[in-house]
Amino acid sequence: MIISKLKEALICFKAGRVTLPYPFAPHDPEDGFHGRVVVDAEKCVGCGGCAEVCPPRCIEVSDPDPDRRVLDFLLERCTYCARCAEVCPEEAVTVTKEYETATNDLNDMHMHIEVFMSTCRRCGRCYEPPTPLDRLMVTGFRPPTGKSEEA
Amino acid sequence: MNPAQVVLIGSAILVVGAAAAALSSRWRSAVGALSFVFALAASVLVFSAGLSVLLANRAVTTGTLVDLPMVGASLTFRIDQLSALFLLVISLVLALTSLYSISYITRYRDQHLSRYYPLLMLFFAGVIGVVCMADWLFFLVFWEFMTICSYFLVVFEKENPVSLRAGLKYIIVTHAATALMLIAIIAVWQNAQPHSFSFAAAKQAVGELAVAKPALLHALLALWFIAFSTKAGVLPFGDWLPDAYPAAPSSAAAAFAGTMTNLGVYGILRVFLELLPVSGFSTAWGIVIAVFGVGSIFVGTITALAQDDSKRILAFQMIGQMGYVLLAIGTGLYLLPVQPAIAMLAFMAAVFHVINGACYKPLLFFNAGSLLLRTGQRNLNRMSGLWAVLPLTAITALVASLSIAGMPPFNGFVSKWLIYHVTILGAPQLPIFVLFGIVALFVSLVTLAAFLKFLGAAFLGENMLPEEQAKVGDVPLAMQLPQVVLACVCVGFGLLPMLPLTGIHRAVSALGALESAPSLAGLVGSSWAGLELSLFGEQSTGIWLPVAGMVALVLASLLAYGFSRLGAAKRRSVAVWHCGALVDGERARYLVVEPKTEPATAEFESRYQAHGLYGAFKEAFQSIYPTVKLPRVPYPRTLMSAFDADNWLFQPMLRAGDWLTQRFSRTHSGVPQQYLIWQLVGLAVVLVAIALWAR
Amino acid sequence: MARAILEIVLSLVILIGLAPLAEGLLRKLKAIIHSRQGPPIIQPYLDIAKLLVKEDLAPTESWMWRVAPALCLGATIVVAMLTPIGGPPAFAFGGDIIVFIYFASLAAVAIILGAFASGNPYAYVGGSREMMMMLSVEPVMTIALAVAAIKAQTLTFDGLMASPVTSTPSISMVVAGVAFLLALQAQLGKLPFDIAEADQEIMEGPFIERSGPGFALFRWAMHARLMIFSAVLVSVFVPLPNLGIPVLNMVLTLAVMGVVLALVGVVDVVNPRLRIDQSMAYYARVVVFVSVLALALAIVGH
Amino acid sequence: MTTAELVRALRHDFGAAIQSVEEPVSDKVRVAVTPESVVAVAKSLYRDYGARFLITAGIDSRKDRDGFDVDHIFSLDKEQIFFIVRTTVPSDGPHVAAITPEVPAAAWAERELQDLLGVKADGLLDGRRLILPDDWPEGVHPLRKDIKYGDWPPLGDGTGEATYPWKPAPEGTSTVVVGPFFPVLEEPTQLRLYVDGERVIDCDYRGFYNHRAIEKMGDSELTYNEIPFVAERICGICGFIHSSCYCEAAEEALGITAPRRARYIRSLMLELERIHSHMLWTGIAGHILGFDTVLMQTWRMREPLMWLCEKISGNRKTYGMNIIGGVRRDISRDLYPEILSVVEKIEQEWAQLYDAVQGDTILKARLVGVGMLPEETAKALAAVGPTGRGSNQAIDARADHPYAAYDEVPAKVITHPDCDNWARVVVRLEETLESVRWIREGLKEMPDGPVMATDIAETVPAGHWGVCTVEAPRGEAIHYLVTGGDNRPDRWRVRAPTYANLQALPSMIKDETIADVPITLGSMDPCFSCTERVEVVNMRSGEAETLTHQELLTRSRAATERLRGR
Repeated sequence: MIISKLKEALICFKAGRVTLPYPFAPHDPEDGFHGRVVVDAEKCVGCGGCAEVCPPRCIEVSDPDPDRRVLDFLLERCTYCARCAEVCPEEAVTVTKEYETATNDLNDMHMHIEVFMSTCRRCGRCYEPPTPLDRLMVTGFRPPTGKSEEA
Repeated sequence: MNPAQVVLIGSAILVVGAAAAALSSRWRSAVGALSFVFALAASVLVFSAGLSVLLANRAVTTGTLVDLPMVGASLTFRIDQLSALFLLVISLVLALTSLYSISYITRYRDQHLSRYYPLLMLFFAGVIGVVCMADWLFFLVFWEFMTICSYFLVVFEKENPVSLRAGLKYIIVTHAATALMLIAIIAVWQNAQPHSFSFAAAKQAVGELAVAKPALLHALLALWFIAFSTKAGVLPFGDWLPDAYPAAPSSAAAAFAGTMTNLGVYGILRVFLELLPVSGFSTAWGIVIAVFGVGSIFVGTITALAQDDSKRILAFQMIGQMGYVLLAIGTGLYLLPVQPAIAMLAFMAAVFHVINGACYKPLLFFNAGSLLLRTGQRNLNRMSGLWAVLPLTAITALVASLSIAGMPPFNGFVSKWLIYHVTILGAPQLPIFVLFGIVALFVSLVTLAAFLKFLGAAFLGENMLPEEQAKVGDVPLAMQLPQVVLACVCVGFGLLPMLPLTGIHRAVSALGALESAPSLAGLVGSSWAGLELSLFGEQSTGIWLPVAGMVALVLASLLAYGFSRLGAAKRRSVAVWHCGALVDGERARYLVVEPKTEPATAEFESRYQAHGLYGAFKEAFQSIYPTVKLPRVPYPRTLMSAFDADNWLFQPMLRAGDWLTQRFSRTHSGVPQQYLIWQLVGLAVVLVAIALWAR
Repeated sequence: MARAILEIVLSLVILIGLAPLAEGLLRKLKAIIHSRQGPPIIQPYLDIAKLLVKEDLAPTESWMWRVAPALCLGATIVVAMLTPIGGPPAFAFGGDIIVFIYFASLAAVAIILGAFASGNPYAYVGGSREMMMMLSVEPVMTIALAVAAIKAQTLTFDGLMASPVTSTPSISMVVAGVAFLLALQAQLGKLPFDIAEADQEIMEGPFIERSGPGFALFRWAMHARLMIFSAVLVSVFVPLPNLGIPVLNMVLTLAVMGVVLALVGVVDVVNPRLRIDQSMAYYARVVVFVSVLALALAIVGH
Repeated sequence: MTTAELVRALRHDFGAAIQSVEEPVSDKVRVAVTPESVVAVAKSLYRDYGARFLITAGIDSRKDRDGFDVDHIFSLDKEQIFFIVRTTVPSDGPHVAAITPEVPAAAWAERELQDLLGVKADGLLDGRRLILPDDWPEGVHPLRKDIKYGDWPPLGDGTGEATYPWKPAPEGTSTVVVGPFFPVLEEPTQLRLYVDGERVIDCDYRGFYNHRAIEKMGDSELTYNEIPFVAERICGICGFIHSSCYCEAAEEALGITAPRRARYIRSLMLELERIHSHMLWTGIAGHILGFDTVLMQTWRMREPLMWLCEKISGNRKTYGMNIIGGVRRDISRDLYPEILSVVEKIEQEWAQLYDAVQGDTILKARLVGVGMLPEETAKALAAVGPTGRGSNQAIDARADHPYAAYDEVPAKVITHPDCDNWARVVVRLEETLESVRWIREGLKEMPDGPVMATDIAETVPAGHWGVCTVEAPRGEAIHYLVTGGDNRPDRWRVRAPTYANLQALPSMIKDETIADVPITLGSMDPCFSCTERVEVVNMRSGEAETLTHQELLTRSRAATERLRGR
């Protein structure tokens, strides 16, 4: 028993102190980490592909008038899967390494993008769906009922 | 008038009171108060007599009342300091028990009160008689009288087969013990020259036997020891006790616990300290007595832990506490030839423990009785949270529990503290005593555990009683008062141990073996603030200043409390947290309180049953108190009915009495006195037999 | 008189006042073995301060519930006054070793009664375990102290501290000291014997319903146990040289106490919790072998 | 025995009771039987052919054939066969004979069938509610198609007084409530222990406090390619298992074949997940016993692995890599050495830990002989994963029904004969080392190529089905999928391993002490929320006041409404 206790103690002491004094000395995540999503409004063409593939449906697309398309990113529901960035044809959606997203104000987690669409109507071909299964979604298989239609 | 005569008058008052109570027992509401008046009068007389003897520090006697020169016996009330000390205790218990009974006995609606009050008073008369005798024959007469009275109190609930069976066991075991004592007495009588039953003659005879026939003396001592320890409830002889005490009404059980069991110790002290000369016999019997004592401590107390019946817990604790007394006496006897000062201290510890026991044991029976009256329950698994309803009972029960567990600053601590000192430090010649002391210390924690179970189950936790019953409040005043008085005595003796110890010192020094004992100051110091022991010369070997300790505790607790209020935290009442689950409303919380003779059926189940406490510990000591599984042979009906005097004596008498009453109208037949007559006839037969045999 | 008061205050400052600090150091030690940063050393003080302002929730109206924490800490303070730290205890004129043991049990009684008062089944389980731990540990402690008492022919701490028994090594005292050390682990409520509080099993058992100031007092009393029992161990069983000056004796004792507590802390960290029946069996063995051996040695004079 | 032989044998025994047989994929067969013979067929499979019961899926098929389908899914492990017994009961007052009296492992599945689909199972000994809340109205069954996702019937009488019919406490016992909130239960569940002192005489279970209606969401709200992301959230630790299992079942139903490389990547991630899950469990087990050093040190060893996963997938956990037809992110060859070095470091440290722990008598005192699950009980209750393997049941989906890349690089099945908590510890410790070995082999064998199937059909046929089991660290997870017409399944049945193991708990903790209950419960590595597939309830009230149970309930439900309204 004593020997196994010594072995256990050895495992402990060999490691040394590994935890970081975290809030005082921040730690960078690994490369390729999926952090908070940001959108470059300049690059966005308003195709809505990101909204179509978003599993938690946290991107809302609305067309208040024929010229204007509004994209609301409600990031409190984001699951950091990065599908939006994956499908974006213009690389307007990018994933940062920012992970300290806790906030008292939900507005901090909202992004509001307005795109002028004067010459381009929604055609569904601005981005290429990654698989036919995703294409099925695009071509209107959303059920007519339920709130998901707004999305 | 000399104090012995006062005691005689007190006893007479009790006998008269018994007659009066028997005559008036039809008036259920008045008989209690009437008995109490008689009991109080007797109690005051006896108490004052005992006190005056102790203050005077001199034995007194009434002179011969009945003389039987042909057998060398005489009835004399002789009160020495030890008797006086016991008389003080007896008178206190007498008054309080009578007072408590007034309200408590109303619980037994179906029982005729002529079977209670007269017997209780006669019982006390017998008890007083026993401690006042200086003659073995009359000692035995009173002893037997007391036993018979107590038997009828045990079987008070005559419809209950459990009571009857307990009573049967009690009477068989104690009579067997009495028979042993009779043999011892007669053997000593025969060796006395001239043949005499008096203590003085017995002492001389024993002294001669010690030299001439040591084997016979050992046998006689064994007989005496067994007889007395049976009464005291020392295991294995006291096996009747856990059955008989719970069967008796709580008030009667309190009376037994406060007086009768202690008389076993009284007898042992008389035999081993007064009759027996200081010799090798003391050493040998010291070890024997200590072994029995420590056995009782261990087995009785640990068995108590496993009980779920409030009164059975107490009954087993009686056994354990008696073990402490025996341990102290044994240690004292062992040390008597070599270190008389420490021996003296041991005897003082023993007597102190007896007196303390006479305070908290009746108190605990009173508490159990109060619970029984208000809830109809003795099963701790079916009680909970009664603090809210019976606050005074709860606090007195707390005091009594901590006293019996020997927690400072209550009285039980002081006597146990003395016992630890004499066993651990005083007896290094025989190392086994050190182990005994440590066992005693360990077992006092077991006692604590048992009483924490009692308190925790009955008084703490969620309140079990429905609101309309909770509103009734605590038990009646006549039951509260005795509890408060005894609790105050527990606290008082704990804080001022010098007060009882002064009396005890006088009582113990009066015994033959300890005439040259050191002064009280030499033993426990001279300060009234506390005790300072110096077992070996000048150096202090133990110290306990109860008042200083208490002041420190109270101040420290207040300091702690004040500290906790620094943050001015808000208080809020919440429900008990069951991991977030809702458990209310699932179980009925109502209890059927029916003051019947049998335990009422309850629909309530406490959240955590007391039975579950200390599971692992109980498992470890499971087989310590083997309950011999006797084949359940139904007692022959004839034997049963032969012992159940109610059937063949009381009932016909009652009927006859009623018939007479009707016949002669207005005159009432004093029915229970028939017992007395029966008893006296029996004694007369015995006396005649002895007289014939002796010739 | 003034001197006595000064001594009492000093011993209280050391044994009660510094107790949370000892706990803080133990936590730091634990953190080091866990390979982590760990809380600041003064964290126990901060915890207590925080608890003082937290809401005091009461599941019962019982008077016992309210009194128990103060009684527990109060009794612990009296025990601290009776505790020798390298020299006679400050309150030696008030009580001896048996009084010390009983006041220590009184603190536990307060915990148990407070637990039972809450009516929570887990508190009953915890209280029952606390009692069983006491039943298994107290005999060991008592026997160890009895060994010292028999050798010194006194049951008072000042007599004991003055006698050569506590300053010269002897076989029986070493064995008794080992027994006391084994009892210490449970007496301090440390793993593998923190069975009564077992937060993963019965959620702090006796304290499950406690919050706020009442809990703060219990916590402090538990911390104070660390200092009190290790002080007794070091003062009685470790044969330290008498340096002549009481203060120096005290400092030396405190230093050795630190070592003892570190040992306790390491054992605490490298062990899982035992079950109550297992720990009782363990202490039964300690009693039978170690303590009785020490007792036998003491009686034959070694 | 092949499926054809098995079907022939059954036809011989039951004749006309066997109505039809479908075998879209080899070794996966669905047999329709008459409602009268379902118990007999199930009994025959279980008793005569050694089939193991997996789960029951009830399907509301009223729009097609006016009835409810009840599919009992069995597995013949040795023969690597999935055998589904289907019976269709009429939609009017639906009821079916319960197979539980013959197949004890089906108890929960049939209670669930009663609750969620309203198909009464006749003959259940314990027919109490399993999933629906106490105040849920009678006759409302959420998995029926006429109930929309998000519909919420009026609950109870609004007093919150509805109570569960708990088993009565045996005579002389006290009730100790464990949960919903209990320190070692990371998730809410309630266990009532009926104890005598510390000894557990009996117990009763009530869970499903967190039911998220994920299955309902799957067949009424989500689309095929959204489900992997939700499936991954069934469990916080073995999320990748559920998404893989779903994807494999869906690929089978939709006739898609994922590329080899994608399947190797799935296996690799599954093994990484097994390692970190076992390491996490070991830590928790230590914590339950108060041995926090084990917790801290195993989690320290686990950390590099989490960083590695972060590098591979972009997320520490809940990788979001699976999608029907393959995986979303490839693993670059540059990462191979790092993967190898991380697992090698783990292997080395884990071997040291294993060595140290084996000699720790105090630790063993708490584990050996505690929480016994005898082999027969384990078999009867179909315990899976280390819980079953610790009782000598060689059940491992990787060997029984190879998926992903386990057909090419097999994994060794580790069993232990002791049936106690220590056996389950040993199984997990050794499996960790085995997973390291697999990763090493798998990386060596991993082919190059695409990670995403390209030949995905434009339209998805309805009525196809697929079933898949994946060996999670806790046991096998089962996904059963029936395709529907509108880009989402008609029925998606999930069974997490804890669902099977929890049913064995009462027999494991019986006669143990309260002190042993947490570690015994922990020894099966329970994951209640996986079992429950729950709806997240947020309590967003900012006030500091304390809420009563009823207030809390009302507010929680209001908050759910608010969230759903988004």
